[in-house]
Amino acid sequence: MSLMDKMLALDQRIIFALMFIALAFPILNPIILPMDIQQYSRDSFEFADSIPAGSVVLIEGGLTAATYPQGGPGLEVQIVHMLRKDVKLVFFSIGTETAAWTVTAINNALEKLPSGVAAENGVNWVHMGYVPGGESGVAAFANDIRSVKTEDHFGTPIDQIPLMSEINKASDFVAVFWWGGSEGSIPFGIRQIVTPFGVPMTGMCTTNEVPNYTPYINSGQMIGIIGGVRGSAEYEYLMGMPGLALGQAMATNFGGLLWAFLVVLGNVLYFIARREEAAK
Amino acid sequence: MDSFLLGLIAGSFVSIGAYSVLIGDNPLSKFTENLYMGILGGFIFATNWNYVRTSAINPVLQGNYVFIVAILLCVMLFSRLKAEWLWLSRYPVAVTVGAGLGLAIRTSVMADFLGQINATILPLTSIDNLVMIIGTVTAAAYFIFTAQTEGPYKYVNQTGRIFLLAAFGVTYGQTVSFRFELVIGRLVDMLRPEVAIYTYVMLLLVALGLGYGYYTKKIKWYSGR
Amino acid sequence: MTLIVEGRLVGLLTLVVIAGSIIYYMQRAYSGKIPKLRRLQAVDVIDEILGRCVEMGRPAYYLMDTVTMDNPSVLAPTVAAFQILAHTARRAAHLGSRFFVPVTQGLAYTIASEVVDEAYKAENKQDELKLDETVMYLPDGADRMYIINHMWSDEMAGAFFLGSWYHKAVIFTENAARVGAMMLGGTDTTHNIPFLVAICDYSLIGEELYALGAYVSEDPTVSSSLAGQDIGKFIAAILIVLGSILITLGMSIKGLFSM
Amino acid sequence: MSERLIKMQIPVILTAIIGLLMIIEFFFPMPAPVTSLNVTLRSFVTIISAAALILGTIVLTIYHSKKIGTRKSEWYYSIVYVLAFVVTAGLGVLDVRNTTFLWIYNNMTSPIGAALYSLTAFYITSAAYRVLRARNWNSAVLLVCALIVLLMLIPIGAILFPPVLPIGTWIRNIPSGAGFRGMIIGTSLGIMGLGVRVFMGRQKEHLGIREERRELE
Repeated sequence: MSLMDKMLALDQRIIFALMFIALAFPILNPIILPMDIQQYSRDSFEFADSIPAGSVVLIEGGLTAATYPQGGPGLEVQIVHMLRKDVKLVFFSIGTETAAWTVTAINNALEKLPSGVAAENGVNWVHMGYVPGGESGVAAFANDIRSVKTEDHFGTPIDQIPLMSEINKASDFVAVFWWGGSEGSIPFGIRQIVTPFGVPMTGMCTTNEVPNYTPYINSGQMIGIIGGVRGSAEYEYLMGMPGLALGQAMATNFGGLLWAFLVVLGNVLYFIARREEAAK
Repeated sequence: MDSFLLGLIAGSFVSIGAYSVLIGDNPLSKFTENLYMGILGGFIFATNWNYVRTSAINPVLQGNYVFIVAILLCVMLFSRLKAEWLWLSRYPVAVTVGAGLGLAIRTSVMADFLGQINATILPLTSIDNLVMIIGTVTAAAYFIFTAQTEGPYKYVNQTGRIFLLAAFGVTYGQTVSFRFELVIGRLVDMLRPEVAIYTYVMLLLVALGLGYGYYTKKIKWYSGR
Repeated sequence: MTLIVEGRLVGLLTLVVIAGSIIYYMQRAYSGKIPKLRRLQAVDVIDEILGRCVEMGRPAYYLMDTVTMDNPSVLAPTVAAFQILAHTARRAAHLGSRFFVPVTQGLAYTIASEVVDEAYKAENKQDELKLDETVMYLPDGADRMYIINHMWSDEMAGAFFLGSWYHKAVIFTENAARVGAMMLGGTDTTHNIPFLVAICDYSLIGEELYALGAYVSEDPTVSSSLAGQDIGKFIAAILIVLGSILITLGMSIKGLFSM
Repeated sequence: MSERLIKMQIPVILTAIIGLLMIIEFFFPMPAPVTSLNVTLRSFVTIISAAALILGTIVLTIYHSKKIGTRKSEWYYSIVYVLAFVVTAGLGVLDVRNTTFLWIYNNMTSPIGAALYSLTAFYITSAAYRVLRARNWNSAVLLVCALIVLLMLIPIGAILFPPVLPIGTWIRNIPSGAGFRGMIIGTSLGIMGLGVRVFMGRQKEHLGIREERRELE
């Protein structure tokens, strides 16, 4: 076997070990590099910043255990951002797992809140919890909240929640922040809330879904988007509260370089082998 | 040792169990996978049962008898477990699929179809607009299946394929970064200063255990492929 | 009381036109005139792959990943995967190449067995078929290692990755490429199309999967549906090009969309 | 009523009626009783969807219990599944806000799920090195775009290769945006096509009715 074949037949597990090291190393000793802010993140932040005090915003919490490290920091900072501006928040989720992680985001955000900011459950924010049925569930919730939710995530009957007294349809909200994570649920928000009710929407999705939604952003159906951990880091930066996301965004450096190097190396070896065969 | 730290350590141990599948299927990875499926199954069962109870059973107990029909449809769904009664489950499926398709179609025609067409009507004053128009039209036309590829359609088809490949290339690059972010998210919790020592000890134990298993052939070693 | 909800008239008209054209083609198809679909290159690729398997005396794998029948978003690719399975099984029976179809869901397993059995019967090669070795039920989670190990031990020469593919696409395609199999991959899940397009020798993108299913099974329903949907794509192309030319000349038709 | 009517035709007709009710409600102003019927139907859909998820976990548990009964290969892992399921489901049904129930979920399921979901990061990397080849101009276009965009996303990329940022952003916004826009138009038409086929009763697989012999033959 020529050197080439031996290099190409490298055991998978060696590559896996290299990847583990490339990802773990920057976590153990982080290096922070300058990072410019993407336009999508800036648009999303500025739209959130433009929400007038006293208005009510709907937030879909779609982060799971796997995507919370990426979206969680951004969502927490946005909750602080809104509560400090006295914007009321109504949360809901279309998954059982995501409903539980939305509670985590709210709790972490409340801890980060400067003292003196009103953040009472049921008055400043409420978590309506899990709505099953995917896109149909979103449509049911958007058209008549009380038809699908009789109590909030913590069991409080909906009629005892002051914040929900005048709210029962999507048009009662000033905006929607759709933290879809990797649910692929952003089209549900666009089709069942933006289009029928005309409520403006921004949100977050994991890095791999950003290209899918560029058409909705370019057409104005969605106002910017927070893309993956980098988007969260940029939101943290714009809020002047750098935190967990920035370190994780930096940790993708060596992994990304290793991947790029392996692709180039693999192709170089492939082309050399192909030219050798042609020469034979 | 408060429950938060205990939780992080337990999380680190089970993550190592899950990652051990990278070496090749072994007892630890299979144990971890089945533990995961079991707990997640239980979680989904309990949370959805809570939803059915609060949204269907409680209203009936409080006198709103319309929801008896919903409970009936749920029971009919369970007839799928027996082949002869399968036809009973067609009624609840008809409700969900009928409503699901109706709700998707009614707004998709405006949000997706007309929305994207409207957004692509751009003045031919810039290169970007020109590329966007040609790209959208040829990418949509790529999926025309009743035009034969001999005539001029061949060039439309090939141009559309280039734009689609660019879209998939971008998705590929973004997905690679996304997958790394998933691992980083897990490693951040496993390598926290107060948890790192437990992670290293567990890694050592797993390495020794598997090494012993492979050495004594109790666990099948998958040759490097 | 306006007759139509404000701002949704054009949406309704569009839906009526597109649904109308699909119904029109469907009625024609069911009265005998099935619309002629474009011959996709993949049809010849199936024969090429199976031919290679016969030459090398090694099996071809047909993998469908997620095949659930009751979830509408996965219904179209699942139906297409079974239609292509029927055709591929028939070609395999005809050419006499060994064939392996692992399935991870119970209901899909029974349907796949029926489809393969009917295919071999149609080629009256019933005796050559050992059904329980050809179609196998592998529960989700246990299928990954089993399939990868057997890819290597069988030294498989051909592979089809057709249906609704999720994160397992990378794992199987990499091993299949390393084993040296010729591969045809196609899915409509946009997150995983890149992996199949990049790694497989031949690939189908999104709706091409449905078109291949309709073409090989001459299914009047899907063929006429695709023909009707093509009308929608023509409308889109005309509106975009015409609208862009007009707007360049200063006349915008964008207002029409929100009537 | 004939058996065929109850078992096959009514479910198909019911699917079409409910689907059309939803569509009509959107485009035409409706009298109150029709709207409230639709609201009720949509709440039924959420309840049935929740029940379907419960059914899914039961089917899996039955499978694992049978595996324990018949001692099929590696049946002892199924004991782990069944025990984990019964403990978690039991605690959760008693009280869905029980702290132990939530602790088990947060600290046992979540990390494993996150780890399993991230496994593909490793498989992508080995695939990148060993099989991802620019064999023809198709895969070359795909590979170049992937490399540029990845380098744009990682902070160090823009520092080492500055042009990656403007080019990557342009590729993602314009060509890739156009490609996805074309696909969204196609997918939307696909949903409409599927709707017509299902409502016309021509496509019934979702009801477990395999396509009958085609009327043509």
